[in-house]
Amino acid sequence: MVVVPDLTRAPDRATGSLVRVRGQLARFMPLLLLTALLVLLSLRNPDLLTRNSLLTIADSAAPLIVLATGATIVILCGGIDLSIGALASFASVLTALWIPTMSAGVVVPVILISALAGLLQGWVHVAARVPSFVVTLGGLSLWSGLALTISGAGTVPVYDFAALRWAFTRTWGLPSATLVALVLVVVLGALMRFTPFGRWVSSVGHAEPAARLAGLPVGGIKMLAFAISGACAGLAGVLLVARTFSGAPTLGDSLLLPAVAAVIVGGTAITGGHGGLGRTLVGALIIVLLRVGLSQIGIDTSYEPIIYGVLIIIAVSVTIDRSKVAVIK
Amino acid sequence: MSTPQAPVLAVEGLTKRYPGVTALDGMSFEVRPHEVVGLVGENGAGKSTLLKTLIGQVRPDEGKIRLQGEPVTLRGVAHAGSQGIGMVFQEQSLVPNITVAENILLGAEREGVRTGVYRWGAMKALAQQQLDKIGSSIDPGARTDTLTFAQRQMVEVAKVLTIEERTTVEPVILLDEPTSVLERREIATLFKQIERLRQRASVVFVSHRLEEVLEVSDRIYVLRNGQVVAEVDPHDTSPADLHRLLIGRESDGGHYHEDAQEPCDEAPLRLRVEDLMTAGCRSVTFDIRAGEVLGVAGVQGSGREEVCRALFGATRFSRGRVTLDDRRLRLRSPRAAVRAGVGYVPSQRRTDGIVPPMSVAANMSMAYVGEICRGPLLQGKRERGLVDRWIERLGIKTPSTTTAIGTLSGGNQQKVVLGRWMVGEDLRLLILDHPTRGLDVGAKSDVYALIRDLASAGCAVLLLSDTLEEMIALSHRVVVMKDGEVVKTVDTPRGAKPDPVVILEEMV
Amino acid sequence: MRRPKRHRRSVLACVAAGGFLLSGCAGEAGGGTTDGATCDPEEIKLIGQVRNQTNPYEAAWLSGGDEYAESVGLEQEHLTYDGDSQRQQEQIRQVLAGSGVECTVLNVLPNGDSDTAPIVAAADSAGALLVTHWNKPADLNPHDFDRWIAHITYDDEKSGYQISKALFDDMGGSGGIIALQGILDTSAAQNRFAGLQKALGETPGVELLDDQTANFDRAEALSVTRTLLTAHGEHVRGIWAANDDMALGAMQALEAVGRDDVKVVGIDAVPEAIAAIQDGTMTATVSSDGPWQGGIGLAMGYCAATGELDPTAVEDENRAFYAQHFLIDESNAAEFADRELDMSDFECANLFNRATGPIAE
Amino acid sequence: MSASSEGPTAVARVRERRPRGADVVHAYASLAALFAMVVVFSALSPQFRSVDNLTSMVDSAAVLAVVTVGITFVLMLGAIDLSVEGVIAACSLAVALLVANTRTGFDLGVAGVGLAILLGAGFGLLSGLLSTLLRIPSFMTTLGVYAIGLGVATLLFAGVRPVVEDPWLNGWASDRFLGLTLASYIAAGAVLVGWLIQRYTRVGRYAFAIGGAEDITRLSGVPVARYKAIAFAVAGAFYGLGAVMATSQLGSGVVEAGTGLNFAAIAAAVIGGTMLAGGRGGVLQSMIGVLVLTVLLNGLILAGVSPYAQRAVHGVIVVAAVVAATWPVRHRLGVVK
Repeated sequence: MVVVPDLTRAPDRATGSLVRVRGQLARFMPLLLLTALLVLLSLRNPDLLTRNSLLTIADSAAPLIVLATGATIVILCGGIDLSIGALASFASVLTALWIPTMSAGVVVPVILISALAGLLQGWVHVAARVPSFVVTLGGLSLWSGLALTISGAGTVPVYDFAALRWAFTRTWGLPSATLVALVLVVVLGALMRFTPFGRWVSSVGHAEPAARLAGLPVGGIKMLAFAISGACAGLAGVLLVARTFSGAPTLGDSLLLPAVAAVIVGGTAITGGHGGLGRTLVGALIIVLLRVGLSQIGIDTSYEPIIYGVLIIIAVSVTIDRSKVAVIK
Repeated sequence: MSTPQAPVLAVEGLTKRYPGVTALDGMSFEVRPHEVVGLVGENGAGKSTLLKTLIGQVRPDEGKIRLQGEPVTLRGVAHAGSQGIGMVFQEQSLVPNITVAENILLGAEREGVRTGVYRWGAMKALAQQQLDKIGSSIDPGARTDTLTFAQRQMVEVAKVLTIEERTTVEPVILLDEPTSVLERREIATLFKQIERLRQRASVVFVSHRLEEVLEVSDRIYVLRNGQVVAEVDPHDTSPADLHRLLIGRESDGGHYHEDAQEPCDEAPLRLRVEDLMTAGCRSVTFDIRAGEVLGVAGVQGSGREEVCRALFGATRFSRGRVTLDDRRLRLRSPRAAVRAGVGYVPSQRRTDGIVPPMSVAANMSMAYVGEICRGPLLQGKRERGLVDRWIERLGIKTPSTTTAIGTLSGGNQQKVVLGRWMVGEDLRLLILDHPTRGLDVGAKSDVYALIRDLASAGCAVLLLSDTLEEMIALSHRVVVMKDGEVVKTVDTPRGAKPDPVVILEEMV
Repeated sequence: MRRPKRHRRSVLACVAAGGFLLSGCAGEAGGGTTDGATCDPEEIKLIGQVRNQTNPYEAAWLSGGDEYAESVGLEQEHLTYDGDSQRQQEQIRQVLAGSGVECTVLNVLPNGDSDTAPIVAAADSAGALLVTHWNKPADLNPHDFDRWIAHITYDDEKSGYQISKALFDDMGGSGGIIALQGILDTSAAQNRFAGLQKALGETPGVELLDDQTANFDRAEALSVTRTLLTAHGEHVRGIWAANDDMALGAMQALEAVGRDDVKVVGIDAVPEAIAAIQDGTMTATVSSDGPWQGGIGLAMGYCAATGELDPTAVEDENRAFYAQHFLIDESNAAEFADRELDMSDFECANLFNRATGPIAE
Repeated sequence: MSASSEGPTAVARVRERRPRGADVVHAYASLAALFAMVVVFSALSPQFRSVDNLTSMVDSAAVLAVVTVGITFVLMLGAIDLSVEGVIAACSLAVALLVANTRTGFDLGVAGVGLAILLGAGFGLLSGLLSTLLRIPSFMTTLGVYAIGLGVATLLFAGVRPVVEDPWLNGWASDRFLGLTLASYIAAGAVLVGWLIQRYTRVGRYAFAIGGAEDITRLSGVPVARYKAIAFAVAGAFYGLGAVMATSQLGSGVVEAGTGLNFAAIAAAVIGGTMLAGGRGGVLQSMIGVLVLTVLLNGLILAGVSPYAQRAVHGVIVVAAVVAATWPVRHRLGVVK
């Protein structure tokens, strides 16, 4: 497992043992659910439990994990970032366009630019006091519009495959993309836990006025959160290019809702404050399992969305920790 | 049916246990028809839990609640209302974005709504009936968040009175800390309301302000540790007596730790505010010396809150010059103020002061995170050490440093907030916006002591306070603000404290 | 619109490399290619993958596949990915991570050009039999692979050209038209539009007033057409749509504004369109035979799996070919109205009967 | 006797929570934004000024308007609804199959339309009940209901698109009165109904109150959960109507009938001043937003902005519009999330 920023254990300790048990249960619920789902699906299709197919799931999950991780930090601040999908597409186009000139080095500028894009959105949100939902909704159109324009609305193939080999190969038998995602989660997790950033983010998410009047750089924290989210989208974009050998202006768009779903299924409160990256990691795996697993168990594809919808609702209803969310909207 | 002396409401051996604490411990008392019963007790004495059980928000573990002699089980506010118990909540329970009429009738519109359809005429008429009961002139059609705080409280009372129409019996009205945030004049009106109320109902009056309880109540129950420890007759009881009963120990003049007030006339100037102009105040000029406690008196609209917020960078000021230790301050944000060594204890503790779900440690180390970091990294051990030290110094009662601060009592929460600023190595100016609001006598006294410590440690303190008495006792000087300007400065040295009246005259 | 220039070898290399790197995924499913090895007919797994079942064309495609599967006593496994490229990749990789991959036949409609390369790489390395349709980068070709049997598409430029001509004739060779483009990020949309431009070049009388994308979507076509109609008013005499759905949307817009003097053409020959052509409200469309596509891919795979077809033996121009298609107008609409699937098309001998020549690079 | 010299900061707090007059300012600001856009586009393109274009804009705004009325009720609660496209898909198929059509024998006409609207309400109710009973954020429940709706639509579609042959329903999109299609008048009616619901019915007023202060409303004995669910149902009914209108415009039951409407409706409501935090704005304000979006899309095409660039410009202008609308009151806004 990875380090989870753990500002949430405190209240559990405070109250009686029973509550603590429930608290602990709530913390591991996502993990339990993941296992349960895996078992259930594998009853229909034993192949799912083979090493390969598990590794394949992990591999498929990588871009989603990266996106969701970034989104988590914004959501912990009490905001939301709807632009990540489009931003990832944008990044994929940039990557594909620039690989010929800068080869492997492409990663750095792409992630930087994505981070700036996120920062810009954060700045508008903070400076103009516009709800993040709106700003990033606008961002969504903006980035995909830009992606369409610079790519001439076409797929940009990648020829210099070596440049991104690291992002789509196997190391120690594990999909490297998954490792990249894990490293990201660990690094950000450490940032959240071992520096004040983590508790700042939660303070802002829980009680922004209090955070502000305690002299926390609320605006800065929010903008940084959006910047990180942007950077993650950029990285996700690179991973996508690595596995499709090309960049395309709509490559990552479809990952937006699954990413947010992953965050919430992981048990992070959409109202902000409570949650963590480890939870999101598990949440992402659950979502991917639902996405690919359902098509593997030989049910009529027409029923697939229905079952997906039902399962996703069940998933959230068991994973969210209601004791941490004041008003549920 | 029942004899006039038979109690309307009787509570018998009420007990409520929470993990770790027993909030109510076999509490018993009764309320007779048309009387005003006062309930006093320190925080943690069980007042709030009692009220919650009386309006059905909390189910008691043991004990009975009798209405008109009949035992009842209350299943929530609405049900309690239908049984004849209504409550005016301390933190106001009005929906800001709907009309007064809707608020008054919310959830019980009666003929104001036919088959789900609003008939605004009827609504307003019905609401008007309620407002008339308390002789209020508020327009039932007005949007609630356009009213003043006092007006809204009147609406609260009117709202509670609707339970009359819902029950056959005479209602019992619970007033929880109704005066804690009212102006003097407003309190006077409220007391008139209570007099009116008693014509038609019985009233339970809960307050920290002993004088007021003594003023309005027919009988007073003193609560401590979840039990009724005394029932007193206000006519032959003095605030001091009541106070003693309340905290279970002698309360002397030392309540304000006045003897700890050190003169600071020689101390260097710490803060100078010149010609400050911001929304709500025209031109404010004053200064504070190091180690001085400066009180700022003024009625609502005098602009003193605005000055405080401006000095902390929480609101922009359009003109003026603020110098701290001869260094000009640019107060772009609270952040900047904190960097410059200014601290702020807001009046709205729960929303602006603390982050309820987070740990005591996190809340305390919030402002000066540098104290617990090496480089960018948090030093868990260092933090625990620091926090434990302050928890001890401030006498904060908490199970552990990782306890969620929201679960502590108001007093302890406030101490953590104060501690947050004392942690800072060079806190130069601390702005206290009603630091003792909603605290019980014991906690207040502790907070006073802390303020003294700060002052004698050389920190300048800017104090806004709930009562003049408190402010005068604590301050070296008091500046009086009116209509956004400083109209008078009164020296309040140790041993020669002026009479509040002197200041009152200037305020109004 | 600029289209990136391509270098043949490099894509091939990268896909091969991709395959190599991915081969771990295949695991005991025996990586690398295992041609020659024949499968027991019952062992064969037939899989058809399309975007979704919510449009007539792809629904028909799947039913065609089902019909074929039935004819050989098997069942077709449906995969739909809702036009979500990521999901398509995930599904394919997941299938290939299962067992018995060498005897798995994938008949796939890639979401876009960009999705073909990874699908090919994954299938090739896992040793599954693959047939793709419509979208592929020009420089990625089946004849460089053993298990990627064929890529089937229609000559979009020709289709675009044919319907343009039909439209222009119906308009009497002069007047203004507006064009509704498909999802810009697909070769289908781009080639069809190229066809239109070719026809325009040959017909000076006709002027392209405006072109907008409606993403192959009926609702979008409706609103875009509305706007364009007000923009160009009476000048609009014809509407060129890159597929029938948009054409039908456009026709709704025309009906809404009460214009019956505007000719409309589309591509795909969905039942509604054919009906419209029969009663004269629509000028022409081009048949892209969904059911046949759904069946033929599986048939090729089946034959290859049973050893009756050796992909490597098939001549290169048949590995990636334009399937024959027909311009449908009033004259022949009736015969396309309800057309039975001709099972003989799927016999191993006739697999390439509809090939009309290699895909132009 | 201790005299209080209290100056209630609580008042200030309340003002922060909901700045006095902010709604009004917001409404005017978004109107100004709309006006500015109209001026600019009129200058850029002569067709934009034409009466034809005006009517065509109104016609094409109809569906979005109806859907936005619906989602406004959800947003007033402070909740969010992502199920729109799924619900519309299901209802579109449903209505197409229930009125005279090429696939089923039904010919229910008006009743069919009614049933489709009921179906929409049913989906809304489902979202509402799920989020209140299971206490899940509406973000997720509606996401799930979206998928369910899509599935139902797929099942109903069953590979063959049902073409509407009911002249009455088809008439919605083609029959004109004073240059506008029936659909536009139906939309106008729907907006009026929406406004009446918001102003004169329990569900409308309670939705508003719940958005303003859910806990207090509950304290006052209002069955919050029930009215939340009903509000969702009302929203669903409007989506249903929107689906019927879209179906009549498209001439057949189309699963993609609602594509893009969800975010568009949310954007419209927000531009109009219906804050996502809930308890603010309303049906009429949202309509301003609808007009802004419609003018924008129409204008961009007429102004000849390249198809690729359109999306980008669209995004920027939407944000700009909201910024413009909130700018005057931004310092009085409390926490913005």
